[in-house]
Formats: sequence, structure tokens, C-alpha cells
Amino acid sequence: MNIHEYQAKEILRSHGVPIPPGEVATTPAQAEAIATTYGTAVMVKAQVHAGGRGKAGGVKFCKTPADAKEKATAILGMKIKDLTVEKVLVTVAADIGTEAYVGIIVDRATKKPVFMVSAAGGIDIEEVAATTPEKILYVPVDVRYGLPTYDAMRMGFFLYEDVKLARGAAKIMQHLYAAFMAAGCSLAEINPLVVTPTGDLLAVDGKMVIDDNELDRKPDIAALRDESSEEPSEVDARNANLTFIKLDGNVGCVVNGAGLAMATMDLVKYYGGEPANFLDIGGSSNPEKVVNALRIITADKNVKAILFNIFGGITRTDDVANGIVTATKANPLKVPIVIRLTGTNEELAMKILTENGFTASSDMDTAVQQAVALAKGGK
Amino acid sequence: MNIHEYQAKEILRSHGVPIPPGEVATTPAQAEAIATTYGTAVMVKAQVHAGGRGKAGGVKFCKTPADAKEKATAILGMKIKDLTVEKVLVTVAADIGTEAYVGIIVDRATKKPVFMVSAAGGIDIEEVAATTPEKILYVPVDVRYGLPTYDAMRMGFFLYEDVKLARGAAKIMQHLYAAFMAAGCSLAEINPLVVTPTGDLLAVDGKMVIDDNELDRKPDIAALRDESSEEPSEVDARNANLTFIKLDGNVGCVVNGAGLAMATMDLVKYYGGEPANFLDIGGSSNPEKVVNALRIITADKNVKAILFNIFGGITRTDDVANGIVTATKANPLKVPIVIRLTGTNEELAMKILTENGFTASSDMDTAVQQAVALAKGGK
Amino acid sequence: MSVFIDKNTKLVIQGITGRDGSFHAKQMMEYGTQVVAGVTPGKGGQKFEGTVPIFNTVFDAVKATGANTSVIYVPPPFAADAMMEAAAAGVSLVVCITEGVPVLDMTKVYPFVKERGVRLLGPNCPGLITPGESKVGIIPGRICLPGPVGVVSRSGTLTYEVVYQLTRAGIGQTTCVGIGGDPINGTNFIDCLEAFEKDPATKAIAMMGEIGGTDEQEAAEYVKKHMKKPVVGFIAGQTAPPGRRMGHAGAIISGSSGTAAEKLEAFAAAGMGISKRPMDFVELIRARLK
Amino acid sequence: MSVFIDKNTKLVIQGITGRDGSFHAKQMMEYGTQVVAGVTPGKGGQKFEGTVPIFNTVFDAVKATGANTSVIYVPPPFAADAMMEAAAAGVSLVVCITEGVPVLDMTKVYPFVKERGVRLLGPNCPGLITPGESKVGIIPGRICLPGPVGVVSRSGTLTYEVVYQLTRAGIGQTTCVGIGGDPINGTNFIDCLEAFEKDPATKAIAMMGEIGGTDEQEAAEYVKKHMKKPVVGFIAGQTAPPGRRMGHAGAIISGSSGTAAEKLEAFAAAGMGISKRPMDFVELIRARLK
Repeated sequence: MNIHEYQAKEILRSHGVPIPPGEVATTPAQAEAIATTYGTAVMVKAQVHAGGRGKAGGVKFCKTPADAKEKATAILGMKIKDLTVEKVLVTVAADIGTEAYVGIIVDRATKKPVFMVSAAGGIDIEEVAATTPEKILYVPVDVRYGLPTYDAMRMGFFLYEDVKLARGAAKIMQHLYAAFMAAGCSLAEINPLVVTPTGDLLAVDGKMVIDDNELDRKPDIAALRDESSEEPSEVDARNANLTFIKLDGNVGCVVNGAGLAMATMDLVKYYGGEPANFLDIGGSSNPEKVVNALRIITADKNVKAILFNIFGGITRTDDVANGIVTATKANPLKVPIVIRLTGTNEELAMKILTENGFTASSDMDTAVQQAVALAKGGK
Repeated sequence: MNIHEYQAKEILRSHGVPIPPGEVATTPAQAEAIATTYGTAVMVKAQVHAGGRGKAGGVKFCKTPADAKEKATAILGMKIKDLTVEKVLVTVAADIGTEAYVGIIVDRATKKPVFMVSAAGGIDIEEVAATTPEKILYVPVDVRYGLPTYDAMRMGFFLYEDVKLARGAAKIMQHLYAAFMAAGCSLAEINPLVVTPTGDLLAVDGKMVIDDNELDRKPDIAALRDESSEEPSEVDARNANLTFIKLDGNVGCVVNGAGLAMATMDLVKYYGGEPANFLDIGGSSNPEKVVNALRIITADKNVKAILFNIFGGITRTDDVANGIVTATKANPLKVPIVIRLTGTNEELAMKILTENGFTASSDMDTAVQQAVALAKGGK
Repeated sequence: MSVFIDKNTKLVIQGITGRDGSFHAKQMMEYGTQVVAGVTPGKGGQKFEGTVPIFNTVFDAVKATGANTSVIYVPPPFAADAMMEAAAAGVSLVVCITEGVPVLDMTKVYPFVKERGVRLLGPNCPGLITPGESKVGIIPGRICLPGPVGVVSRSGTLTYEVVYQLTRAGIGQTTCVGIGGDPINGTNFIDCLEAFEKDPATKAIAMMGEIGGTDEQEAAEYVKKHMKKPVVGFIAGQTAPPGRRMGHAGAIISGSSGTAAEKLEAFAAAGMGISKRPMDFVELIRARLK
Repeated sequence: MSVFIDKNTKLVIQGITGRDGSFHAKQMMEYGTQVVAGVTPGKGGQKFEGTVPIFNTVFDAVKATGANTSVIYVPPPFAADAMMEAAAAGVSLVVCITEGVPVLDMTKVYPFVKERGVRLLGPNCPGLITPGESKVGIIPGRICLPGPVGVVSRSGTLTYEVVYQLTRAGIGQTTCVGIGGDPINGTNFIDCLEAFEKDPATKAIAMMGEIGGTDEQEAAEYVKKHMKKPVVGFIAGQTAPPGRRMGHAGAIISGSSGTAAEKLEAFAAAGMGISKRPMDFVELIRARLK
């Protein structure tokens, strides 16, 4: 789950990371009022789940409250990568001496959280990694021991020669690590970490991505989700416990299991079709899920044919069949449907479908070919 | 460092361990007032750093506030193992169904905190260990992982068949472990852990011993020290950064290093003398320490001779010599002194001592023999 | 012959009385797996289906029954503890079916099982099956057939699909292993390839990967360097939108973007067969068994 | 010959610019120890006494100088981190002189160094010395003499006393090791006995224990089972008041009260010589060297 900059900063601040004062505004007047209370130059920053906000014109320096109002007017409502800006962060503008990058991610290879730090901050870390990899220090953290002071200091000295700054940065790493663990992150970044001309360290931008699997046990973090800033159909799917990603094709896919779902999309493409979505109904059997899946898929006007590909293991195929029957009774389909079912309770499923006027096959390859043909207007 | 029951219970309570309500009283009137506010039967419990309070009459059940006043009158001021009771804990008397023992200590052999739990609680765990060792379950904790739920549940089921009680006890173990780590304990005990007739778990007595080495970084815990309940000369020594234990003999010993100090006491005994104390001036050189050591030792009227045994490594023997000179100038000695010095800056030390009228040798064996003889009134 | 499990596997089921646990317990028992114990705290002393003794803890279960393998069907918040309990209690193989285990939990579980020398499969995996001998997990037994092919996959239902195709074509399996698709799991492709290479009964290997990470690339490297037996590979997610299943930062660390193209290239460089569709495994494997 | 350190030991000193660190750095350099680096955060780039390069981190020091041993003189709150840093940075021996390290810190440091295969001596120990070759720690060099006796002790100044007596009697030492008296330390008696048994130059061993714990009893058991070389033992604290240096609970776990009598009995049962006074080592060792 993505959270906004202002939310990530709030978490970081509560763990001791120095953050410039800031508040969120949803109207230009609010932005002006916030800038007035600070009485200094401010930054007005679009709060959307997208990179490249600066390049898109979503981050502006404002000398005066009037200026902040004007910039907020321009930014609120603008679109950045298809997402409408609903909120801006109004934050005290920091004097910037040097900029560094500090991030942690969970790394598959070492099976540990790994710090990445670089004195070349403020720009895309991907670019640094590609062009000057020696400018990044990687430090894996063994969570059994936490982040030891010596590793934090090692990173501090990698960023700064001055021992006072190195110590300050080391403390920030430890706070960042604590925040990362406490919030259940898969990624946390401070970019840039700034040294002001007076020698203070400040986290001028902050980013956090939360592991979705943490949300059940962290209601405070789960509450940070901003559904207004996400694709509505994906929000809908998530609330129905489905994994759904909208794409641009016309073959709506309903599959159980992420691997089989991807393989199904690949096969659609292989036979010249275009998948309209990735949709994994998951492992547990529940007719309700199928009902929701059909509702979400049919809401997409691009969808010209629907393909079910279910291999029943934990999933009982009779539950899926019942779901199809229930959903189509309530809302009759306007596009053709191709059903492939095999595995657990397959015979019962076939019986249910047949009795309700559906045909179904047990072969994936032919089902996919058929769906592609139907989406193209064939029979 | 020992802390009182009421202090340990406060720490345990703050970590979520269920503790019966209680307050400290230093006068019988206070005890009565506390009992009145509870409006139930209470226990009045002597707060001293000694075991066997119950057998000594320091723990009493009181039906009424008047009863509490009367029992507090008897307990306040009584002596338990040479320690005067200055405070009592007045606490709601729990209905007791069953009693269990739960403790953690730092174990040298496994190099881990180890839980000891037994359904045979309420009595001395040493007795259980000696007579029915199979009634104790030992569970070492790897601090890198903390106390896992499965180990806590394993202990819970060892104490109680009922899963609700097992879960409750498991939670208490986890709270106890958290308290143990947070307070920097070398020992923490709940004895007894009680199941009330209504099926609630309650920690009716609690004990904690703090690792002295933790106190510098845990000022809140250090502040719990109750000097009024300790031997005054030992308090004095500790405040002077000396390790001192008062004994009953007449040869006052000033040694650097615990091992050498013990070996010196052993040698005093070997030659028929009795050491008046254990005193380790520690590793770092500081004439002030010697001054304080002499002050503390000469305060003991039993001391008939003073023996210095210093092997200078980190300790500089000239610092020790200067300390002896300074201390005896300010407060001339009334008993003979035997000085053995060797090691770092030995020649300078000998010169300082000689110039100030002292004699000193470099041989431990003869120095000890001489001190024993002098303490016996010899020359 | 087989890898990891066989007819001597003595299984304890953690969460045996839960919805999924009880369903699959019966499935495994029907398949012939030696299910010697179940664990549900508070139900110690009872019996599952009148035959399998239930214990309060895995410790009790292992002590009483000599179970050497555990399979876990407990909900995500309890899964990490369940894996550690199994490893601490002394089984040598732990299979965690549970989906949705927080990845930070796994950063702790992984070294825990490693330092005890215990093999962990999963989490978020379908388990494994040695056709005709033993099944641990949720792979449907009737789609499998004893035979010479080792199957290893990051995905659940995709594994079923491929195994089913093989079985329908009369090509049996030594052992089918679903390693799970989570970022941190206990057993990876290389572990399985190594085991299959050592297993005399395995004559060819079918391997199903996914986009994301570099496990497949490393596996290909391993095949190239250490394997004499033929390996056929597949990658799911060739048409998946980039950046939705893995972050940029992960790509930086691994020096790879984890795309299907990159993985297939590694397969080709290792001389592996490449199955373009799931069903293409049949002919590719058949050719390599001759 | 010797154990743990010799003339090839390349030492980095953590806390080289502190009060104790700088004093003993000079002592070690004077004794002939190869002091190749010092560490003080913020003083990286400077030189100690004009010759020894100072680094900000142990990592930098090891990388630049190839130091294989570290000695630690940092204050107690920083000692645990310093031990872990040294172990992580790649030295094979870490000697921690610092006194007053919280024991709970050591419950974490101990597995950390163990899983890296690093030997830790201490904390709260005087270090070790191989007379004539190298000294790491604070044992005064001039009281030692090269020779055939291995010395191992839980106490600092008591070690000096015994070594001094041996040296005055013309009996030299291979290596003198102070393992420290803290409840949890990195190297115990058995580790040292094993090393001395293997060291061809060591012909007899002097071992000084204290009351508390069961290390001496286990060492005696080890001597009985595994040692061919003669060992003479001493226990300090025969007259110490009971219960002041160790709690009851510790005694329960170990099944022992850790008294001097018990330890001396174990020594006797192992056929060890028993030195009643520190000075008795001289004759007992002399007899065993013949």
C-alpha cells in the first residue's frame, strides 16, 4: 500500500526523524492560511501516489502566503500520471546545503531489510545505481539484532566526513529503521536528506510503501489508505478481497492463483488477444468472490468477452459455478463468457453450469482461444 | 541492585501483568487509610530486601482497616534479618485458588535468560528444585528472537490444562519477559502466580533484581534504590565507586581486583586471621578511592589492622601511595597498617611511602602474615 | 525415489481443526500420507476423525509421535510463530501453506529455521507431493502420477495445470514441489534442482517461474554449472504490467528488473528447454526423457 | 609457540585515543605488539603517537591494515556495539577489556560473535600475553617470561600475582589468558585448556578460578576426559560470604551452589594439582615440569 508523503513524514517524525513543519491543505485558502502561520517561504507539494511530481509541476516554491495560494490553486485538481491531485502538503522550505539519499527495502536475495545510502541524493536513486554504482553503500540489517550503531555510523561516515553530521545521520538511520519496522514497510525513503547551511540535518521528502500483509494487524497504518487517490475498480476489488489490476485489453480474465492468472494473460496474448485485467480470486472458495469479480469486470466497457480459468485445489469449482450462476441471474451478462473449470468437485460444477445453461470445458488452451475469438467478435 | 516488592510490582503492572491494587504506607495510620479506600480485606507486607518475610511475621492478612492499622504497627519498625522495616505494602487480599511459580534469571551456562515455571508455587522454588525437580520447566530465551508465543504457550500449558488459563499465563510470561528486559534485570519472579476461584490470573508477589551495570543507562530504575534499607557502609562504598562487603573479622583489607581481593581474604584466613571485609578498589587509578576506602574501613570498630594488597596493572601504585598519605594525614590511623604494593610505578610508590614514614613490601604472603599478627595484637 | 518426502514421512498438521486444515488433513490421509498428529492449542487429548491424536503444542506432538515433518494451516498472524515452533520442536521439514504472512516476519523466521538446519517450504505455497507415496499440502492428488519428472514451481494453480498436462500425457512425477511466490521463502529453485539432480529416479525437471526477483536467473546459472539432467522452464507474467509486482528499489539491488524476457534469456543461455505455453511442457519433457 | 596471539598478531585498538586506550596502546607498542591501527570515530585520518593510523570505523581499519585482532577500551555503554563491530568487520579475535558491560547486552553479543566464528575474550578481562611476542590487553609485560606454562584465569590482578610468582621463580609462560569474571563471556576455561593441550610448547597449565557458576567444575571434567598435560588449579573466594556473588536461582539451574569446596573437589576428582595459596603454584608447577 502506498501512503502519501505527509503521512510518511508524520510516521518518521513520530520516530524522531527531523522533518520540516508542514500541514495538508485541500483548498488554496487553506494553503494560504498554513503558509501565513509559518511566516516563511514554503513548498506546496502535490500529494499523489506517483513519482515525478516535481517534473509534472506538482511541487512549487512559494515566497509568500499569496504565492502559496496561487500555486495551490494550480496544483489542486491537476492530473499527475492519471491521478487527480486532491491534497497538497504546505511545508516550510528548507535551506539546502547538500542532499543525500537514504532508503530501506526488503531484499529478496539477502532476505533482509537493506539500507541504500548515497551522498548523491535529491535525484532518482535508480539513475545513481545505473551510472555511478560506487556512490551507493548497501547495508543489510539482521532483524534479530536490529540496526547496530556501528552500521549506522558506517553509513553516517559514508555520507559525511564530519563526525557530528555522521552521528546525526546515524541516529536518523536508526529512527528510519524503527519507523520501517513499526509501520511494516516494504520500502521507506528519505530523499533528499538535507544538510542546511547551518549544519542541521532535515528529511525534506519521505516515502513509505506498506506491506499489504501487515495491514490486518496494524489498523492505524491501514487507516492511512487514501482510496480517493486510487483506481476505483482496484479499490472495489480489494474491498472484495480480490487482487485486480486494470489493463487496456478486451478479454476479462477471472483466474485463481497469481501464477495461473499471469499464465492465462500470457496465453491470451499468445493467441493474439489482449487481457483486460489481472484478476486473482485467490485460494479460498466463496461464491461471493465470483459475484464481485463479475461485477468489477463487467463494469469495464472495454471488455468484450469473459474468460474463467479455474483450477480447483483449495478452491472448490462448484463454489465458482454457483457464483457464476448467482451473479448472472442478478445481472444478466451482455458479453459472451467462456468457462474453463477443472479440479476439486469438477463434476458437480459442470452439472450446476449445465443445468443453468452454461457450457464449460476442462481445457485451458481451447478456452483461451475461444475467448480471444469471441472478444474479436467471432463466435 | 535489589528493589522492593511494591516497586517490582509497579514495573510489572506497567508491562501488563495483572497485579492486585496496592499502596505503600510508612505509618499505621496510612495503612489504615489505604485499607479503608479499598474496602476489602488486605495484606500488609513488610518491604525489606530479605527473603522469608512471611515466616518472620512480616506479612499479615487483615480483615478490616483497624486490623490493618494494628498489623502495620507491629510490622513497621520490626527487624527482618537485621534490616529494619520502614515501609509496608497494603494490597487487596486475593482469593487464592491455585498457586504457581514463574521466574526468569540470566543463566551462565546457556548464556541466555531462562524461564523457570512450576505449578508448585507459593513455596520456595529452591525446595521444589531439590525435592521434585520434574515439577519445574526450564525454557531458555534467545534474546535475538524474544520470547516466542509458542514457548510462552508451552509454559502456559505446563502450568494449566485449561487453554484459557494457558493463554492468560502465556501473555503474563511475555509481559514478564518484556519487564525483565526493559528494567535490565538479572532476576524477576512472580511467586505466587495465582488463579482466583473465579478463574482470573493474578501476580500476588513480585521480585526483581537489577544488574548494577544497567543503572547508568536506566536512571528511572536507578532511582528506585532505597539506601535506607541497606548496610550504611556498603552504601557509602558504592557511592565512592568501591565494591565493599562488610564481614565480621578484624583485618581490614584494601585490594584491587575481585579475584585478588578474595584470594587475599582466603590467605588471611589461611594464616589464622579473619577478614573484616571484602573491598575492591577496582581497576582505575584514583587517590580519592584510597581515601574513601580507608575512611570506610576505619569506621568499623572491629578492625585491628589494615592490609593493603595492590598489584598494579591499570592501577598505578603511586596513586595508591598518594592516597594512603593523603588519607592518613587528614585522619591519622589508630590501627597498624601493612602495605604490599607491586606493579605499575612500584618504585615511585615505594619512594612516596618511605618519604612519609610508611614501610611497604612487595610480597603478598609476608604482608598477609604480618597483618594477621598485628590484628591479634602482635607487632 | 523422490525428494523431501516419501512414504516414511510422518506428518504433524498445525491447525488441524481449522477450516482449511481439517479439509486438507482428510485429503492427505485419503492420499495415504502418514498423518501422525495434529496440533490445536486447547484440543490436546482429542482425536481428529477419531484416529489422529491432537496435541496442544508441536513439542508434545513430536515427542509423542516422532513426527518428522510439519504442515501449517494457521492464519497469517500466527504463521511465523507456527513455523518457528515446528523448527524448534525438532521436525526436519516445515511446509507453510498460509498465504499473507508479513514479509518482515519472514526476515526473522528465515534465520531461525536456517540455524536449526531445518528445511522450510513456503510460506504461501501449495506444498509438495510424491505421487503414490505422500502428499503434504494442498496439491490435488488425483492430478499426479508416479514417474520420472521433478516439478518445481513458484506458483500454486499453475503447478497443477502443468502437472495435470503431464499426467494426462502419461508422464509421471517423482516429486512436485511448490516453493511459493512470496519475496522471502524457505526453499528456492536451486535447493530443489540440487535435490532433483541427486535423486536417481528423477530424469528431467519442469520448472515454473514468475516475473520479479532474480531467483530464476540464479537457478539458470545453477543449471548451467551443476546439472546433468535436462531442465525445461516457463515464466509466467510475460504480459504483466511492469512495476506492479515489484518496486524499483528491489530492481536496483539485484541489478535486474526481473522481467520475463530477462529470465527466459537466462534459461536459454543455460541450455534449458523453454516452454512457451504451460501445455508445451508435455512435448519438451517427453523429448528429454527419451 | 603459544595460543590465540603471537608475533603475527596484527592489532587494531578500539578507543585508542581514550584515557585507558591510549595508555595501554603505548604499553603494547613498547612490548612489541604489532599495533597496526586505532579506531576513534571522528579521528579518522589522524595518527596515534605519530605512527599508528586512526580510522573512523573498524571496517575501515581492517580493510586498510589487515588487522586480525581487536582490543576494546571503550566505555561500557558502547562496548557491546564495539564487540559486534569488530566481529562483523572481520577480525578473528576480539578482546574486550571494558568492565561493567550489562549482562543482557552479552546475551546478544555472544550469539553474534559465535555465528561469525569469531573468538571473543572477555568482557571485563585483562586480555592475554604471549611473553616475548605479543601482548593484547593490560597484563603488565614485565612480570612475564617466555616459557612452558599456560596460564588461564577468571581474575585480573590474581593472574598477575601468580604469573609474577612463576616468573620470579624462573618459570616462564607460553601464553597467559585472562578470560574475565563476568557471568557471560566469550571464551571459557575449556576453550583455553583445549588450546593449551594442542599447543606443543605448553607443558603444564595453571588455572585460577573463582566461586560462582560451574565453569571450573566443567573445566575439571574436561581435564579428566581430554587432557594429557598436567593442570594445577586454584579457587579464590573460599572465605567469601555465601550468596553475595551469585543468586539462589542461578544455583538452581546449574544444580550447584558454586562454592569453592565443590570446585576444589572437582579439581581433585580430575587429578589436578591444587594450589592452596597463590604462591603454591610455583612448587606444584615446577614438580610437573620435571
